[in-house]
Amino acid sequence: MDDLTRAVEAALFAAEAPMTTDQLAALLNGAAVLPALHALVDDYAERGVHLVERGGRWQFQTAPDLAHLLRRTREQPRRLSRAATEVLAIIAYHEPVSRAQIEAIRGVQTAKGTLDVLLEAGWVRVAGRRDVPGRPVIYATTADFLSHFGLASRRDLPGIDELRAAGLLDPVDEAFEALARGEEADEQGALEKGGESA
Amino acid sequence: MDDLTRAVEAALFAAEAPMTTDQLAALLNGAAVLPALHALVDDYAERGVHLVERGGRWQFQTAPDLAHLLRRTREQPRRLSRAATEVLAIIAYHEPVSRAQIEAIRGVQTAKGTLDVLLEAGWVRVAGRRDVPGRPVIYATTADFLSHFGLASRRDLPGIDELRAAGLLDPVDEAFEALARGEEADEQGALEKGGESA
Amino acid sequence: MNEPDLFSPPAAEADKLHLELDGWEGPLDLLLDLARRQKVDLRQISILALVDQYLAFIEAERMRLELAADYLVMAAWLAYLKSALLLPREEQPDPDPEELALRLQLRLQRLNAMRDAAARLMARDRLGRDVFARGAPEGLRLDRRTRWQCDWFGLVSSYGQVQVRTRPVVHMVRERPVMTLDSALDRVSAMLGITLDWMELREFLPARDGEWTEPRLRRSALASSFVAALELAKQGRAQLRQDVTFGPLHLRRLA
Repeated sequence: MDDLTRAVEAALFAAEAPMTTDQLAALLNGAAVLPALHALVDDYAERGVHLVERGGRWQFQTAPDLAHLLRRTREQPRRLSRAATEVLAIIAYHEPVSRAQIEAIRGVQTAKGTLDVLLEAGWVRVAGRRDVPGRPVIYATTADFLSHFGLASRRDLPGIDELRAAGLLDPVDEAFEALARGEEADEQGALEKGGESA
Repeated sequence: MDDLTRAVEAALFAAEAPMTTDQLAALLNGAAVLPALHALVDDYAERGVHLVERGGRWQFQTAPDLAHLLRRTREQPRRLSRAATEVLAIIAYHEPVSRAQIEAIRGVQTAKGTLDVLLEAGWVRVAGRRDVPGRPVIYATTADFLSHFGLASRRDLPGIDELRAAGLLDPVDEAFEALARGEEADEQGALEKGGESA
Repeated sequence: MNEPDLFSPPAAEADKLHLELDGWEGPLDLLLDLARRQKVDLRQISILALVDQYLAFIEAERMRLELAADYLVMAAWLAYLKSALLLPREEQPDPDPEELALRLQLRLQRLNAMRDAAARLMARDRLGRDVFARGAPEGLRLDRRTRWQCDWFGLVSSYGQVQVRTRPVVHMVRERPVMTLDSALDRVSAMLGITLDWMELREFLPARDGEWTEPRLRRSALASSFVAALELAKQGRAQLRQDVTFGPLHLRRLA
């Protein structure tokens, strides 16, 4: 590799932004850099790094076929908060349902973030708008929701009578205590207890 | 060039900081990256960009002989005071070393700012405390120090082997005892003429 | 001079010192600089000549500047060293001046070694000055995505809790037999009127028969009587006494 090509290679490597041939030439005492650029393009063609021209500016970049190696996604498991679980359950039992309805059923206001979490988890979707004044957004569960919870359909969710038989409608002190401690407020930020919708 | 080598090349190229072999392997699904690294070192040996190892971390950098072309566009790194360069050398050649040891060699107290400059530059770190009365803090150099000065490891410090062989990294007391015992009679021949051991 | 090799005349006497004291970091630094001017291996340096140079320099500078104390301390020590070195060998004091000279020489060698090492270090190809890392790395992106977790039971039981929480609830408060404070007050003050002796608080409670056998009612009576006793004491109508902590409480009429 000749010295000019080496210099062009080093200059582009160290550059903080893509460079035009004029900029390169100015750096390299007016040398004719184009042949060196073409030699480098060929040199790098089969490598993990390519030399490319974009709108008259030259830059190195990693080979597109390796992008998957350089962008990694790490999944972090995290438990759904109590508030989000309740909202999810209400949507599942009552869908399609508006936010105001959810709040009426829960007896507390629902923080914006709570629904966002469920949308992000892919368990809840926006199912349109209700045809009433204000046209509120209504929410429903997704196919992912069913598969995550091992349900063939929403009809597989236990009914009120079954819940009672299973003791799930007995008062749970813990639930009240958690509310009293403001656990939801911690998790959801601006959540206010005892909303006006009760 | 095989796919692993291409991937290692692309990863180091895209990385914002030097990478260890472990980090590379983690990125590339546990592949054995060392052969690929060595292949790349050879590949780039004659080019304008080199692949180098600094303190166990690998990085691409421009070839030193092209410095004159690239330097003009760059800000000079911070100039260190003579005191700071001496303190840095003492830490590098003697590490881990306490402030008192540094001062014993320099024969002068170390201004507070001198060590701070080196710590701030990221070249020196606190390496714990010595287990002697007063538990003095001890200092050592960092991986960034090796990167900055182009050292693969501390063994590459200029002249360190000669200094060690000549006893010049030993404290004065030790060197004096050794001379008094005549253990280093051969190496230190010239001193004997003036010493009391004659 | 019994060691002519070591204490040979300075090699570079010609070097006139026109130096600012600010240029040195302390006396050892100045000594090393003077030693380097002898242009010989530090191992063969003439300590005596070095001492002379240092003393001459300090003398000259003293006229011009306020010398820092450590320079003067070093000068005094070197003057002592010089005189000791010039003594005939058998008269040399303890510690041996040649040992002191050797130690000084060793220190100068060590400082010199580090000064050279620093210079060689700084002259290396330095990242950001001589060699350059990638200017605009694309970066290895690590996207963090949350995988939300919730199980069937959690879902269903939280729905149950919503139902429980929002279902209308009727609270029933059962009536409980109590002795009111008013009746306790009447009772205790009436009984205090009977005697001037100390009486234990429990003696003021109704006898154990009929409804007064009921433990909760007795507890209520005891509590009300206690509050009544406190009230009477406050009004200056009764006196309270308790001999030990948690012991029986006695009261009597205040005449």
